Amino acid sequence: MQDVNQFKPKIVAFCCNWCSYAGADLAGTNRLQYPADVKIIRVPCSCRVNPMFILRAFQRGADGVILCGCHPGDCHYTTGNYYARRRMTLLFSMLDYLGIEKQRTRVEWVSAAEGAKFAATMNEFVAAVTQLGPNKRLEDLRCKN
Amino acid sequence: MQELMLAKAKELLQNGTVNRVLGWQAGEFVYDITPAVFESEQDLDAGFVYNEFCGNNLSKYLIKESRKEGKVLAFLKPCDTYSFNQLIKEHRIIRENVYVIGVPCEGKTDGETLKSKGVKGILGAKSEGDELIIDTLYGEQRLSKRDALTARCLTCKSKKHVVYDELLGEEGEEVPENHRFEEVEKLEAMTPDERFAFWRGELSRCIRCNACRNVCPACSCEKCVFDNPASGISQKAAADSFEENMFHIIRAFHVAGRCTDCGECSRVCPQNIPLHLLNRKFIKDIDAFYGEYQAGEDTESRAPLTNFTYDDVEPSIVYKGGKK
Amino acid sequence: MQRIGVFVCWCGSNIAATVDVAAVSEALGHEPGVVFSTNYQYMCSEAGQNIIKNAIRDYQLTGIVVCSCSPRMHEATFRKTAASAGLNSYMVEIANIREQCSWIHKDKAQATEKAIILGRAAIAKVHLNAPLTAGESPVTKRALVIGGGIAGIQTALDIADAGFEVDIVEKQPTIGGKMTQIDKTFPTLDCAACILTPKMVDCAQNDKINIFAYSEVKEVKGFVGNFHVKINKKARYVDATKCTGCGECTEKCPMKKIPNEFNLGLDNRHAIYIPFAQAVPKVATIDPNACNMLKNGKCGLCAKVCSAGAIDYKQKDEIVEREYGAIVVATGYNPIKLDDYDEYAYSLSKDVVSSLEFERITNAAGPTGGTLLRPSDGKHPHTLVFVQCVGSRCSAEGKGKSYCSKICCMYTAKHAMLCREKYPDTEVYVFYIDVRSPGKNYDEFYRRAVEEYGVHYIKGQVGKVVPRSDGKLLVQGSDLLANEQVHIEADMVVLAAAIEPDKSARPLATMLTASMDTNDFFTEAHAKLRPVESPTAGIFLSGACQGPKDIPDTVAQAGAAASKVIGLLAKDKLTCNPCTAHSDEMMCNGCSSCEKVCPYGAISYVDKEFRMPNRTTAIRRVAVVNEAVCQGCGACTVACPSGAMDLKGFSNSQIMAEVDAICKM
Amino acid sequence: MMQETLIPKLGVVTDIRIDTPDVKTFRVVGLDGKKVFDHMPGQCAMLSIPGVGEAMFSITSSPTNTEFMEFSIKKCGCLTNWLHAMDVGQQITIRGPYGRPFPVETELKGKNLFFIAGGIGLAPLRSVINYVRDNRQNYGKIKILYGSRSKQDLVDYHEILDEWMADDNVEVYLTIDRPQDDWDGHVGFVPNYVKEIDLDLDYNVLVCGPPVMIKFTLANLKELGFQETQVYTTMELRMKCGVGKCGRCNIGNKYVCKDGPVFRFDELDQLPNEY
Amino acid sequence: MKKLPVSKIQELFAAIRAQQTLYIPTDDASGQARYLPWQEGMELTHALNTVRSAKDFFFPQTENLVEFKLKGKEIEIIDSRTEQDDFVIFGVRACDARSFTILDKVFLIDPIDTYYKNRREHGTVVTLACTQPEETCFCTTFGIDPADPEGDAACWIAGDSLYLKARTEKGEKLLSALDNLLADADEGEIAAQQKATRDIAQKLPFAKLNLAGFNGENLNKLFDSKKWPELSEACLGCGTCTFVCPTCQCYDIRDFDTGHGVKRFRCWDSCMYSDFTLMAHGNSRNSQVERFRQRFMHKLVYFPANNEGEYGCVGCGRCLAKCPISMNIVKVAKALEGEVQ
Repeated sequence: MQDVNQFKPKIVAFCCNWCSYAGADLAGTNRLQYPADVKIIRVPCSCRVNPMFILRAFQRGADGVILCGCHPGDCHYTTGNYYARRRMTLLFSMLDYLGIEKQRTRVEWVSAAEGAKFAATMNEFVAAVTQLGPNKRLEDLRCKN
Repeated sequence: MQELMLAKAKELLQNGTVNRVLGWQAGEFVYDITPAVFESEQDLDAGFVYNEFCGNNLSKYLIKESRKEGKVLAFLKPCDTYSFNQLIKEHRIIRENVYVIGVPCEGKTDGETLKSKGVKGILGAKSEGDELIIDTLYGEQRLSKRDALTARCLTCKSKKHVVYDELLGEEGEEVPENHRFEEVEKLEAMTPDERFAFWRGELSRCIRCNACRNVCPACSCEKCVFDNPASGISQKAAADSFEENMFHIIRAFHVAGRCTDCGECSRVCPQNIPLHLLNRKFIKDIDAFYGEYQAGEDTESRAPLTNFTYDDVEPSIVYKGGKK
Repeated sequence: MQRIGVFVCWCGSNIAATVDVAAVSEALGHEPGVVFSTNYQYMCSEAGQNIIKNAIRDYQLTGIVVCSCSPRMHEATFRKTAASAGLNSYMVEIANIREQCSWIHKDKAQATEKAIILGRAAIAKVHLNAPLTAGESPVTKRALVIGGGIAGIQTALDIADAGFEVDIVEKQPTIGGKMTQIDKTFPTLDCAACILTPKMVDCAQNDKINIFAYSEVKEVKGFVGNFHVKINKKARYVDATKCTGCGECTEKCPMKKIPNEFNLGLDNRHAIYIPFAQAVPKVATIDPNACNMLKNGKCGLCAKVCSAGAIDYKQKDEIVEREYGAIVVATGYNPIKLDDYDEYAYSLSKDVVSSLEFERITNAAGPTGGTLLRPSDGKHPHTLVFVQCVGSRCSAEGKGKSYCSKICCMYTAKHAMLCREKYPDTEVYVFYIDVRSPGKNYDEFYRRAVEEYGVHYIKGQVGKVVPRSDGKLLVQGSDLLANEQVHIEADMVVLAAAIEPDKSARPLATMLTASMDTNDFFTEAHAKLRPVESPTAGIFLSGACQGPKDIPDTVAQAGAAASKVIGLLAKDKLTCNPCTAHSDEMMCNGCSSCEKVCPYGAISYVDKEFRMPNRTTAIRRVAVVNEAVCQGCGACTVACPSGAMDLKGFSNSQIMAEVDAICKM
Repeated sequence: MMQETLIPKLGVVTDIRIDTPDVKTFRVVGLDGKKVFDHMPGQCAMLSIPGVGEAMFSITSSPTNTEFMEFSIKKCGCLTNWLHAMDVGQQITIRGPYGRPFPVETELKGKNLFFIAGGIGLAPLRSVINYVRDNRQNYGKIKILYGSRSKQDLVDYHEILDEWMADDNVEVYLTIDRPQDDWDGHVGFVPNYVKEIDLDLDYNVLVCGPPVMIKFTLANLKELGFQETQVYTTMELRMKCGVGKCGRCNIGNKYVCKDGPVFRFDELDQLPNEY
Repeated sequence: MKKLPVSKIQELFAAIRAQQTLYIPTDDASGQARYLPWQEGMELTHALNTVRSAKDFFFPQTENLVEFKLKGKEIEIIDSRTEQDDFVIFGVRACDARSFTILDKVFLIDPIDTYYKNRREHGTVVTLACTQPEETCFCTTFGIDPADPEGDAACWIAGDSLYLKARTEKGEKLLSALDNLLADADEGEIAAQQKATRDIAQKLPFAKLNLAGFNGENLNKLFDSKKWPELSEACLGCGTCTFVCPTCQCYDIRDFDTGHGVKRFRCWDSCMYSDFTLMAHGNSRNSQVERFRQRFMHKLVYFPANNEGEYGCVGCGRCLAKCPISMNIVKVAKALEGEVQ
């Protein structure tokens, strides 16, 4: 059993190009710190994120997956995040139903101006996942070691 | 009813309305019914059957059948009509090429269900009042029809035909008090650990025979992502517990908002995994989050996952225990 | 298998201070497919770019990864660099190791490790990149403006002014729209006709503008730059080329009891009519539902009196097909129907009128010749009550609108003020929820009504209007400020009805595949940054079809829409975004899920014949993406269950490769 | 130690020759620099890049080549694309040899041989041709008919020119489907060319190429008076194991990987038409 | 022949378990009969047979073949197999026991499948005679006697006793190690039960199923039968029949990239699947008719043609019970009867 203090979670963050990725950049520009455990994948829009990607991340050893997009109403493509919102709500509910810790998945709306919110969200999410410990319920044992 | 259907089928064949009939064919025992296309009256006389064992949902066959020459007569039970409508909506069935006759359904039974009630060596069965009299290798057994019902029929959502060209028998009603979410609620009430243990126990039996997928009227993809090496998630056998989860989660997600809850997935699962509980969870969530929606009820409405409202619930609702 | 080059940028010390760039380029050099890896102080500098160009040539690179600042900063730069060295610019991926790594981490070991992982993810992605070429499509240098109100007129004039042809399609016999019915305009009180009719004439006389009045759009096909539109020119039964608009026919027509739409049914017109004196085109129109000749074949008087011989009872609707590069929607608004508002006795008493009806009553060209008279008995009213927000800002479901109709506060102030000015003997009351007057000189205008003209503003709502047998209207309301019930015996009640989009907007939106909100207002591409464009490329929004607007706002938006159209039409070719969705027809089910979530209407379906095993063929419905219209959001890719729909540049396999690389132990 | 059939051996690619725009020939030896295993002409081997795929390829080089094996591979899928993109020095995995070879030491020994190949179909026949040439004394007359879409698509063109055509004991006929500027040889499809060649009926024929070519060639051979018992071909179906157990490459009760890939046409005739 | 009181069966299990892993057919948490490693208190199922066949023991649904590590242009091959421990499968029915001999004819002929062989050598099969066959049973068609099952050792539960008989060296070894629990018995003690079972077997619906003529001689005639399209019409193309079948042995070999290496594994495959024979440039069995035909031709014709008339079916009846559309080998055989007689 790994010591919780030593456990460094792997976090995948999907960020939409127009708001959240820019928000992440702004966090960088303002030198706002958040753990290096977070790795960002740029997608055009939150609606590009397929549930497959999220499961894939868990399979490959991610301990938490967070999806960031424009605030509802601000989508660069007008409606993308509304679809993402429904898809993720249902997916997360299903994961919870299967007994997979719901705290490992999250959606946050982060605008291009919210560098501080981005950093704060990441800090909080990493802390929450660290608290949970390693992902055991959706791991693929073949990908370990 | 079987006689009525036979007569109707022959009439429509004779007058050229249709050139073939999609129905159920009798098997070796009473319960091993096979969906079949009958091309002539002789064929019909030789094997056509309709009874409490005719559970197969015939809608999916119409994807293929409606693309053939001529018009096909399809006998559809109430729950089959929902699947049929959904397939019409998704442009999978060519409506003009199908003559739909709605047939009533009092709930179905099958060999597995009878065996689960302790009946062994089933040879034949006949219905007498509220009872099924089953002839077995080890003597005659009686079972009340209610007890013989398959699990999915016990929570039947509707005895109404949502689409037909003609109806045989009385039109039924929707069944609002169907209690079909009770099992889902039971699971929701468990702790995550219990739920995890439950689903691991169930899904670990999966042999990836694809029966659930191949029978599912909503799973009518030209090529399934799980069969497509280019998709990056193709798999043939679930080589790891993750892959068991993956297949069933993604499959349920792909049919979310499109699944009519016909229950075929659980019926055909050789390992008796209650797969319908995954689909029902989505149905229940959709009803709760976005308003009641019954896939297949109509051919126009937007499916919940291709729709939205500005004030939809946030995904964080999941952390709040699904309460709005 | 690609041949990949990796270029790690120091960004001076911005990256190099926290990330061991040498270690990064060393580590990434061992990744599969990487044949060249280096680091340099400033990759974006000319020298840095030359390193990239040389490596592309020397190592026959098929893909490059630049580990540097955010792609939002220099992706375009490095794409150009690649292109200038003969490498497709979409074979470039950026690993953001500055904003998302060196600037946010202090621990050099951690930052270096993360930079390597980000680099690996970019390498994994570039392995699956394919060269993309931006497509081009030609632009038809003509615009279509749907709706000939002030919005459409202004847009058309501005576009024509830039030298492009414009067609206006107006469903009424004349252009001009709602503004023709208005008497005075706030806040300057100049006469609407005086400022509008010259513009109408300008339209008629401008040889770049072609007016299809009494016409409707029937079908829209195509996409930005290449719309193909069918316009139905309804039969007027009058040859517009011959009619001089002399009005002889309308005088003589025996069918004269037809409610006059222009005056909102407050008076009558003939079966053959010209809506008003300044109509453009000034051509008579026969109302087929009223004309005895057309209905029963008896009469023919107008043909006899027409010296120009313009009457043609045999005229038929005519379909005109035209090509356009851009379409402007200017379908405007209508006041809502008030028939359901029994609490205000609208359908019970003739003296309860809508604000637009009031405009006609006070208009010199209106049914009363501009004298304020009660519709019921033609007497001069002494007490007038104006009720604001009728049907606007309703929270209840069912009747009414949730939004603020925006213009009512100001026109009610205008009406009240004009009443008091022309008829100082009147008492004027205005019931309001709030008075909203945020335009230039608007609040001053409203205050003049209260302070100079003595209009009684009562904050509160009217509960009931009861017509009394003596012809008075008993108005029961509440005064929230005085906290008391108010009872007013009024001679007339004017309801400021909410406005809603024209009914024709919804079917039009479907034809245009332009999105609408739940109130049937057209949605703009971005609420702040692209307020006059529809998300559907090539469709622009002008005036109240996008949301309630007064005239100044409408004209401003009309001009803005025109400038966007001009910008589009000025191009000879449109370059498309190559990162578009693409459907693999072999896997497509034709289920329409993708089409439903596409905000741009970029997806259509065709029935396609496929070769099947055993030498048979099958026809299947498959999705086709119009790459000129697709903006590459990817919503369709997730809606597609079979995975037939994928997004170029952000494909399923590319994103999963990134996921794999990031999560790798 | 028992022979492991499913665990491959390592090979290293020591040379890559570009034959045509979509065919490359790879030279493979074991890590010790020697041949990975011995084989007979017509036999195949499973080549793989782990993680990319594994597929069956016929061994193009002759068993008489004792230094290395060669594989001529056409680019047509995931694995072959990968193989085409690799550089010399790349390691690959290899297992085999699989299948029944051409009966060069039995039925064909001492016979006149007529080789007919189309396109990449030369790959398996090249092994036989060179085997026969290297054991020239054991065989009668040899004719080779080889055709392809164009001159650029002729596999092993240089070997054909420099060795086979230079060999007085071998008659070589080349053809391409359509005329082109730098070609003064025969133009036309292989099956038709068969009828133009002066041919006695005492030849055994070995034919390999696209299914359509084989079909018409066989028909024309029969028309000329050849019996099915004189004609051999080599089959290709989907394979996974290579040892007749995974269950997919059967035609009737015969497994192509084990009972084939070489079949005589009278044998094929006995089998259901499912290939 | 040996015996012990049925009441002492747990002691027997414990004694076997003390030496090696023991699998018995038992009801799992959801009530499905399946083989599970015996633990104290675990009881035999009352079901006639397990839902899945017993082939998993020797030919599991997935198994790793070999691993690779890739670095630059280099590949490392790692045989990660470990030595198989000895195990006993108890309670195998006669049909499933026969399936092992059929699988042997695939995997143990040259070239031998070492993975299968390794498991087979370490496994001891203890069969259990049937007493109440189901209507779907037709093992007798293949000369299997449900009352006298094959295996390394066979068992009968008759009355209060469990009778055991060793049939092979492995069986002898197992029983002799259990000698202190067992008493001697006479074969006559089970004769009545055997007769009763055989009597029922005679009366089973498919007792008279006739497979005469299903052999290599009629291969093309059967292949070309016009009945195939009709028979396969409703087939969903799922793999249920193949995966519940004790003798279906087709497999696929796939690579899985773990991120730090490649695991090459084999897994069950089904000839019913559309991609089974799919190649980059075509598919030799394009439609479900051909795929369906392949399965039944293989069991009823190709396999006997290559194996001295032995069919690739043991009559366990699983596919009859489990096929979603109730199409099965019996219906196929009956439909094709006319073609060969």
